[in-house]
Amino acid sequence: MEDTNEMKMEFDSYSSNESFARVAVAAFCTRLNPTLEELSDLKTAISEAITNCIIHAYDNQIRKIQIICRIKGQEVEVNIIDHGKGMEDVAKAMEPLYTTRPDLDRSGMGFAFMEAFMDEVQVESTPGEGTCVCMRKKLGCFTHPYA
Amino acid sequence: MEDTNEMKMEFDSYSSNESFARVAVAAFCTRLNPTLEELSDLKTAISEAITNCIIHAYDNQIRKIQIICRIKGQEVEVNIIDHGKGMEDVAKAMEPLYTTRPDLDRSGMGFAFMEAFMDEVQVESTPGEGTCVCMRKKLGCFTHPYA
Amino acid sequence: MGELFQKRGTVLTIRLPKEVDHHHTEAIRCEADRYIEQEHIREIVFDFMDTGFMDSSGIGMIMGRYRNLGMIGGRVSAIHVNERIYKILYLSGVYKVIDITKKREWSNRDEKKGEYGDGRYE
Amino acid sequence: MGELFQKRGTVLTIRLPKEVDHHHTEAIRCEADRYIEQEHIREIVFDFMDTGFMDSSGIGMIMGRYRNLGMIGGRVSAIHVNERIYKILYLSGVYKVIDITKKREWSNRDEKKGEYGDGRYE
Ligand SMILES: Nc1ncnc2c1ncn2[C@@H]1O[C@H](COP(=O)(O)OP(=O)(O)O)[C@@H](O)[C@H]1O
Ligand SMILES: Nc1ncnc2c1ncn2[C@@H]1O[C@H](COP(=O)(O)OP(=O)(O)O)[C@@H](O)[C@H]1O
Repeated sequence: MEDTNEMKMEFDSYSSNESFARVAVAAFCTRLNPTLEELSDLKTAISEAITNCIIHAYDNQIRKIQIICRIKGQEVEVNIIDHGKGMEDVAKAMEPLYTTRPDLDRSGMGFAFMEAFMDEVQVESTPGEGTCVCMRKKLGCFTHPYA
Repeated sequence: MEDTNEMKMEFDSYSSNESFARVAVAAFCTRLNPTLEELSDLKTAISEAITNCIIHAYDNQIRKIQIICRIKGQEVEVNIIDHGKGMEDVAKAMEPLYTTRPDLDRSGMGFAFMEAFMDEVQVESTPGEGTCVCMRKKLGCFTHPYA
Repeated sequence: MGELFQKRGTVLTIRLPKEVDHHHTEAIRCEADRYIEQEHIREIVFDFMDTGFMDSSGIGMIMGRYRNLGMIGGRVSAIHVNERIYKILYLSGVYKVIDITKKREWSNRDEKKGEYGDGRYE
Repeated sequence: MGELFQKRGTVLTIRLPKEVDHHHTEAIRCEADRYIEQEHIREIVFDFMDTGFMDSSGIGMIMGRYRNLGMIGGRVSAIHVNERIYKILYLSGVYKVIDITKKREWSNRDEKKGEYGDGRYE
């Protein structure tokens, strides 16, 4: 089977598209034969990054969210990109429990979950220009006892 | 709930992406509350158009396929676009049982299925430039007795 | 792939995958033709037990095998066919040339519906 | 939404949707707070019976209700929690402040696994 495979998508930042985005990326990765647990991990991480675009980057205004997804060998790389308000201090934003929107009941656990559920998370952000969250995870390469 | 919603995606023309494309479009339409039968109809029509890009437009070479999907009210519009070899005579290509690849066991039923399963199918094609198949279907607006 | 093909005498049963699309039919076409040529198959039974999705690539696969067997006087049938798959077989006209046996779960519901009522029950 | 909220005395049970994400928690947050304010709720039970997916928006929703109830001395619990949801509650630290009761299907498997073994069985 082919060794690399790429997919891009762009969609409106409606909260109803959160589940669409999770399912689409998961479907794209099916051919890696991920375990159910790996798929749940991937979906949770994507859900966190997409929700952040909607709430934080775009303040609930309807703009575009982009996903670029690459499969190389057994690894998937997912880039989630917005052109929203960006972050001044990425390191601080990534601290567990840190949130700028406690008023919206945000837990500040979004980045912590991305890091817990993916192998690697990199964030690039420019205030006023936008943010790219790049996450990587190896899928389906271990025989997993519970999935 | 919002009244229009748009999604674009682009991916490599690997046959393993056929099921990804079906699932992604179906997931995008979930919020219209489609019946199971409507979802199957939609997935079949999309599968036909994507397969045509892979086999006919690109002769199994790996190039890009684009999907543009819009929801307006209860209707979904799906555009499936390739930049492949195009068709001289669209009307003839759309005749049931007509196929240029009987050697690959094509049935010539692709367009017939798209027309059977969607409310509307329009095809624009330019030889040497590519093809856009535009399909529309109302979803979830009737209470369906079996789904 | 191996375990999806079962040969008994001159009858080959092919247990089809969940999704019978272009991607999945490619390998099945080749393997089925190898059996027809090398193992003197006269009849093919397509088993749709696991199948929930099929598009026209599936129709092409079935008709191609029908043609290949037809030349040597063989026959083709489909078993464990659910409502969706039946719709596809029906619309394509394939139901006219192959024997179709419905999936049990579906047969009751189907009586009420009275549509596509041509297949045998099993 | 109505039928997902059940009030018995001062206990409010909220049957959560299949996917507890940002999209689905928005409406639940508002409705729950309306109950807390207007209907003298002292305890909230989150019922995860139908839930297979949750992200940190769910954690925010639970912690927010915990805070709102905490101010009036109430409590929060989670029932019918499956393995996945438990993992999320565990990682977030929420398991320390709310009572968690596992889903029956999971409790057997869990004994073998011996991980996240803090919740009560039901
Ligand atoms: N895409 C983004 N654009 C702008 N700011 C962001 C983005 N993602 C995260 N942030 C900032 O980082 C903070 C922490 O994010 P996160 O860990 O996901 O927690 P939460 O979403 O619960 O606030 C957010 O409160 C926000 O200020
Ligand atoms: N995207 C496309 N690009 C070029 N030619 C196409 C495309 N789609 C369909 N065709 C042509 O139209 C014919 C009929 O298509 P269709 O009804 O889907 O049947 P089949 O795929 O079984 O051949 C094809 O055989 C091919 O010649």
